[in-house]
Amino acid sequence: MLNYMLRKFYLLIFVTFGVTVFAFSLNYLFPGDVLTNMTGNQAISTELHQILIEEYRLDSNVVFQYFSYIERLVHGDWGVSFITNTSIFEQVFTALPATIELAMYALLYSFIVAIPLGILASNPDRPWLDKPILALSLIGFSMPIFWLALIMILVFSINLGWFPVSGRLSLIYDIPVSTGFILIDILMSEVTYKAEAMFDALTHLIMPTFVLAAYPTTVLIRTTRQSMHNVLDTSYVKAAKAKGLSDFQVLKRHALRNGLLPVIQMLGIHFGTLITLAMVTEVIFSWPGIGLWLVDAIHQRDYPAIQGGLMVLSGMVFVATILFDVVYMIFDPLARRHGHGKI
Amino acid sequence: MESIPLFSVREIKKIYKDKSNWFKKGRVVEIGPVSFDLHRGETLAIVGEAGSGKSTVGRLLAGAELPDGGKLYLGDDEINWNDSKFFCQNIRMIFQDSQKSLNPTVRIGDQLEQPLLFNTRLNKEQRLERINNALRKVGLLPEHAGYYPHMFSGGQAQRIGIARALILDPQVVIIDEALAPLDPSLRAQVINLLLELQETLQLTYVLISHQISLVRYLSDRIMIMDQGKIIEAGTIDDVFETPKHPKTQKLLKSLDM
Amino acid sequence: MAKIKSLLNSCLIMLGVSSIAACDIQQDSGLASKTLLYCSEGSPESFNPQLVTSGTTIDAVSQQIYNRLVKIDSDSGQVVSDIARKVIVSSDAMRYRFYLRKGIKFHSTDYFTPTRDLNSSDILFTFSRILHSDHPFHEVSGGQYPFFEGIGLSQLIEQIIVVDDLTIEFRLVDPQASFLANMATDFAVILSAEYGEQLINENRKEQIDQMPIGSGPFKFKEYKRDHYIRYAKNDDYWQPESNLEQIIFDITPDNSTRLAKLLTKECDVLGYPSASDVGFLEKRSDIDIKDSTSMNVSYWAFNTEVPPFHNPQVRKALSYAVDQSAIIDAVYFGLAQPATSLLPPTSWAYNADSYVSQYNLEKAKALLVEAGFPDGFEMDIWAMPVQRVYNPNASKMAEILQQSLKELNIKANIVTYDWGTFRKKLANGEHDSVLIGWLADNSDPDNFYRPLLSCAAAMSGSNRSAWCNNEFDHNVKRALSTADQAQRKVFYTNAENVIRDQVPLVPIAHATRHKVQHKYISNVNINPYGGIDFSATQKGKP
Amino acid sequence: MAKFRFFSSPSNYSPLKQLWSLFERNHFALVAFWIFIVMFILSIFGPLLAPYSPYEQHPEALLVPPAWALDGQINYLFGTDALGRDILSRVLSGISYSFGLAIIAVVLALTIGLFIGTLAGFSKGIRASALNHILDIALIMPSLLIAIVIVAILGPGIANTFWAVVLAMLPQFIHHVRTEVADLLNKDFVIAYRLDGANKFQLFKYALIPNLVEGLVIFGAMAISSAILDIVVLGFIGIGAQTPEPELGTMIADSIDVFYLSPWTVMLPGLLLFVCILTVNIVGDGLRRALKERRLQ
Repeated sequence: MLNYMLRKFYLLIFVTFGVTVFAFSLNYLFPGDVLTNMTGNQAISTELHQILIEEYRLDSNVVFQYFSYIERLVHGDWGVSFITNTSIFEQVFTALPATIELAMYALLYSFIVAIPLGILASNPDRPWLDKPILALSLIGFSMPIFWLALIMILVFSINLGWFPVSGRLSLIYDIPVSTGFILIDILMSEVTYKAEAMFDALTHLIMPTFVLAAYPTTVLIRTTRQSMHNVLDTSYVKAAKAKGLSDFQVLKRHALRNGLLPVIQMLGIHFGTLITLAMVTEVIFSWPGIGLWLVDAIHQRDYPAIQGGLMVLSGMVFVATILFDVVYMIFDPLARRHGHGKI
Repeated sequence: MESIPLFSVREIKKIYKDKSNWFKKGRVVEIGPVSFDLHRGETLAIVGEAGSGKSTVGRLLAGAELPDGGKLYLGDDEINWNDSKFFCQNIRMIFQDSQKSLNPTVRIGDQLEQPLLFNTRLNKEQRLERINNALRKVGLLPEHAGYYPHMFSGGQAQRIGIARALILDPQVVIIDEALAPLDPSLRAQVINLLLELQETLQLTYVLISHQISLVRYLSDRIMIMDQGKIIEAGTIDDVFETPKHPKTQKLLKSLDM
Repeated sequence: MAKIKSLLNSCLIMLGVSSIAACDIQQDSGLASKTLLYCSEGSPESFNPQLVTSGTTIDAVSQQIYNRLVKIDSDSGQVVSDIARKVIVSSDAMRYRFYLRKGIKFHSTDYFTPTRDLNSSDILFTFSRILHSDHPFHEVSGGQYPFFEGIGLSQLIEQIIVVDDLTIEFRLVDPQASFLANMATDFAVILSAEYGEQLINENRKEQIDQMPIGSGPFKFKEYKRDHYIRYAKNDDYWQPESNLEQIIFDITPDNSTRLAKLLTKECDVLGYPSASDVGFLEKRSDIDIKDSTSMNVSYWAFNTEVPPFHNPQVRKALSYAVDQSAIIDAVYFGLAQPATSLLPPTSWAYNADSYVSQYNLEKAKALLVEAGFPDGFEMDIWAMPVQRVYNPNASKMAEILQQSLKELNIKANIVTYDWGTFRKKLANGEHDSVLIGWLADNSDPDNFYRPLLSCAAAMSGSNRSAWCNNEFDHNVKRALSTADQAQRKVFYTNAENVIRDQVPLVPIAHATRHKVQHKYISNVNINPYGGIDFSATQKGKP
Repeated sequence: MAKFRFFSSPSNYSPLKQLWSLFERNHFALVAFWIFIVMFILSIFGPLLAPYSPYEQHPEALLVPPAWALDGQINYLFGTDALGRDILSRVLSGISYSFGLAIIAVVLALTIGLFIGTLAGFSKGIRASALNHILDIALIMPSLLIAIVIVAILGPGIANTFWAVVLAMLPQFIHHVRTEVADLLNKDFVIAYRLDGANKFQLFKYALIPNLVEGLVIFGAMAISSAILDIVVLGFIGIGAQTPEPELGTMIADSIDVFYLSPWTVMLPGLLLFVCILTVNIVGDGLRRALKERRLQ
């Protein structure tokens, strides 16, 4: 186990190294002046130019440049945006919680919906349930997310007027930001209209959550179904049944834990996709997360911002994937032996 | 018997290392050294328990793996380990599981043709001729050339394995447990086929097996391995009558039961 | 409370089980009915209208935070009093004396608390900043005052004299007919001198344009770029105070999202409805839509400093490629008039008999051959990324132009950036040609000519063609110093002829401006010459 | 498995034919397969069938509803968009952009992946483990994110989108091929080939390729849907194909402005897109299932 953890730790370091090298090299890959891309300062005077070159160690070789880059990263000096001239570090970490919040609710939602459906579909006593559920999941899997979002907006916002179409809280409510997670912020705030704001935030959440959850839900349904099938086929489950346990007991005592293991693994594999889809969802629902921010930055060729955003996004995906993997290993000792360097 | 052996093996060995890491030191396993001489038309059996290294020796002899030392002679010529052409034209191997040794996506005929393509300059008709001959030799029909491997039964597949080994007219054939997976009636058929072929083509066999009864029936000489080393060697009669090593005695006893 | 909680719970459950359920309850907090949500189309560049020309900034800032000396009555178009209770103009139109109202207070906020009422020194401070390059605030935020430079204010004003605490006099070098009208524009807002001093002491001068202090009906509370502006009611307003507790500018650049927000009541009033949606909105019973003629023009300006556009013949050729009727159909959905000159037909200086149909590809081809471009060339069309009353969809307009230019073998690339970058690069003259427009700040025709095409405007950057023509400048100047309207019209017609001959820009259309709001909103005041005014707005039950 | 079958045993077919006959039994998949073929043909000849040029504007016919609507016109079967461009023509070209390009991208990525992956599968030691690490990292990144990164570097445009999609898919193909090759290299029949005297190229050609192709086709079929999605999403968020190119995602983004007024401008391209992705997914799924079934036999 220790060996395993060490291996993951080593991997994490390697990944961190990879991501920072990548982000650093973006300074060179992006069009334009390297120094401008690094600092975000678009009007560098000649005197300042010299000072900056020394400060950023552009006069020495790439390795030194890289280390000075890392030093600045650690100190939170990520340069400033071309467009707003404000600190990228600050912007990124204001936007990030909104994305994580959305992704988490979507995951939660897909768990609640997909796992029962997956178990139902795998139930050999009700074979007629399998096909419709599978078909549903295939349709959900094939639905371009932005199209789904547009249809939902048309039906539920425009025609029925049930849900708002953008943002995560009506601007009427002025909630001070403390954690960046809107529901927690509302609970922690001391305003008179807490309940109202909470309700408003929830109505804002419903559609983006549903749209984003479509993909993980369909994937989860299939994974759950498949792994339940596999587990129900094992001899220990058959033995348990032979002992006279009811279906529900079998499910509870034997099948569920083992059947859900691959689900955890699946989450790790699909977490990255979830985050990218969250970006698209954010764009459509104007959800003020990192995705919307990054897409704006790309539109505006705001290279320092793109660089910071990509680094944080990919870093987050990596760390989350490794974490899911570790969790999976903790629950499944058998898998530990095979985890050579794989993430 | 002729004075110059056809096939001589001198001190070949193979060293395996377990992967080591920060917490574990690697374990080193040495197979060999193994030496022996074989005359044309003779059969040598290499016998041992599972894990005794007999299969490794077989694979080394067939050129499937490179040894960490030792030499190989065919007649007077020393064989270069890296000369795969020489190997496949003179020393061939019949695999334990013939079904697995056949490419599942390619027709039998094509698979038999490929060694010819790689090693000879025969034209299409000549190749076809050779393939049909080989198939007939092992008791199959030329029509079988158009079949895919999965359409054959185990015994038939084994025959194809033999045909494939023989298609390049080798001098030495290494038979790696090739008879074990067959059921008894089939096994008898294949054994008879092998003996017949040895007779007509003057083949030299190295038989790797753990089935003592089979070994006694087929071989002229025997070599017994344990934990990578040869513990006893000699003619069949000598070894079977007066086994010296306790392991050999045990092995032979197990046969009697 | 308990009711809301139980509803909340049920909503949470619904969130979990299925999202296809409505939580349609009426909220009974006072806040929602006292908050006006205005969906605007872009972020303001600054919170000081003196520094800008863009309608977005004017809409967002001018009427909410500030007052002017005088203002334009949106109904009559006449100049009426604001901070100045009366104005006395000398008979030679060279001295303007303003008598200020008593007891006008600047905003008190977390960052500034005024100790005195508004007086003449504030007026002096405001205009000195623009006029004098040695003023401590002149260079702050770039030192550019495009509107005032465009009308040549610094050459015009000889002196500003503080007569007493509540009286101030402007002395001009030349008589100018449009001076009062200019002082009434949304650019001529009054800043607080006391706030300026405080910022000098704190050494945070640039804050004056970012965290504004004015005397208007609302005070600045919070701004998140590309996101929202939050204003709170000014409790000390010197005029009847607003019914609203706060106004929020919800910055929504995307047309369709803005419309969707209107329909879901996420905004009460819509800034610039897409022309395509007007027909759709007219059918809705819960929405009020009013159109008003507006003093505006959209045009295609060529950067006359960049070859081949320095050649008037090329410019003229391109002007024949503008299919006005196609553009008006596709971009304005018919809600515009084709432009024949910079001036809209509603202006008194408009010359009606100058109309000629422009679209003629044969002529264009011939002119191009003459100019030495029989095989065409490659060019950029910059399309502004925001919707404006004068141009609801510049990209679409660009696509139509692209199509016609293809016939002339000209490969046109459509270029667009976000609004901030777009304007910055435009001011740097990085464009070949640009689709943009102008919304007049006052009713005087001068407001179309000088800011858009004068040499002074070429320097300050609001002249997108970087075009400087002496004959044109001369005519415009003469028109300005003449009081007689008939004579002025002659000069403007002359100026218009120069434009037609040289084609620094091609006027495309005059759009109808629309105001869209929910029926429960009343008294939103949209000035035909500029900003939107919420001071008297009332919100009923949504 | 001595199962009783009352139809002629498909076990006498070649492996590919066997796969097909198993696939054929899945009617859904079969229908999807034919739709896929139709789409494929349309993506080649679609622009030729289009009644108008996808860029041609008809100022006299703006936002005409589809022909089946009350006030639709028969000469604009799917209606027109806000610039009076015929949606049918645009959608037909859109198939070649979004669907055809995705297929080309997948085929290209597969080919490159096949070669790099095979080389990687042959290599051992430090080089292999370095490659493994890089691949592991690249594999975590979802392809869309990689594509976004690449477009961010290269700048928007359909050509850049194409390369971004190719590059973004490459790691998974290399990984797939590499594991398959490493797997195959340990198989008896590959050793048999070596003993037959095959050199590396012959090994690749006769032993590996025939055994890789099937897996690659199925893997590729699954990848097409994500390639389509990548292209379309990039177009939709405005960093892929640019207007006025008739790429489906760009088209939808373009028409959002008139979405409430004339929903067909968004719905029809979206529906087509959905059908494209759905058929690809069903075909891929069907193939995968057939393969699984064949392995069980």
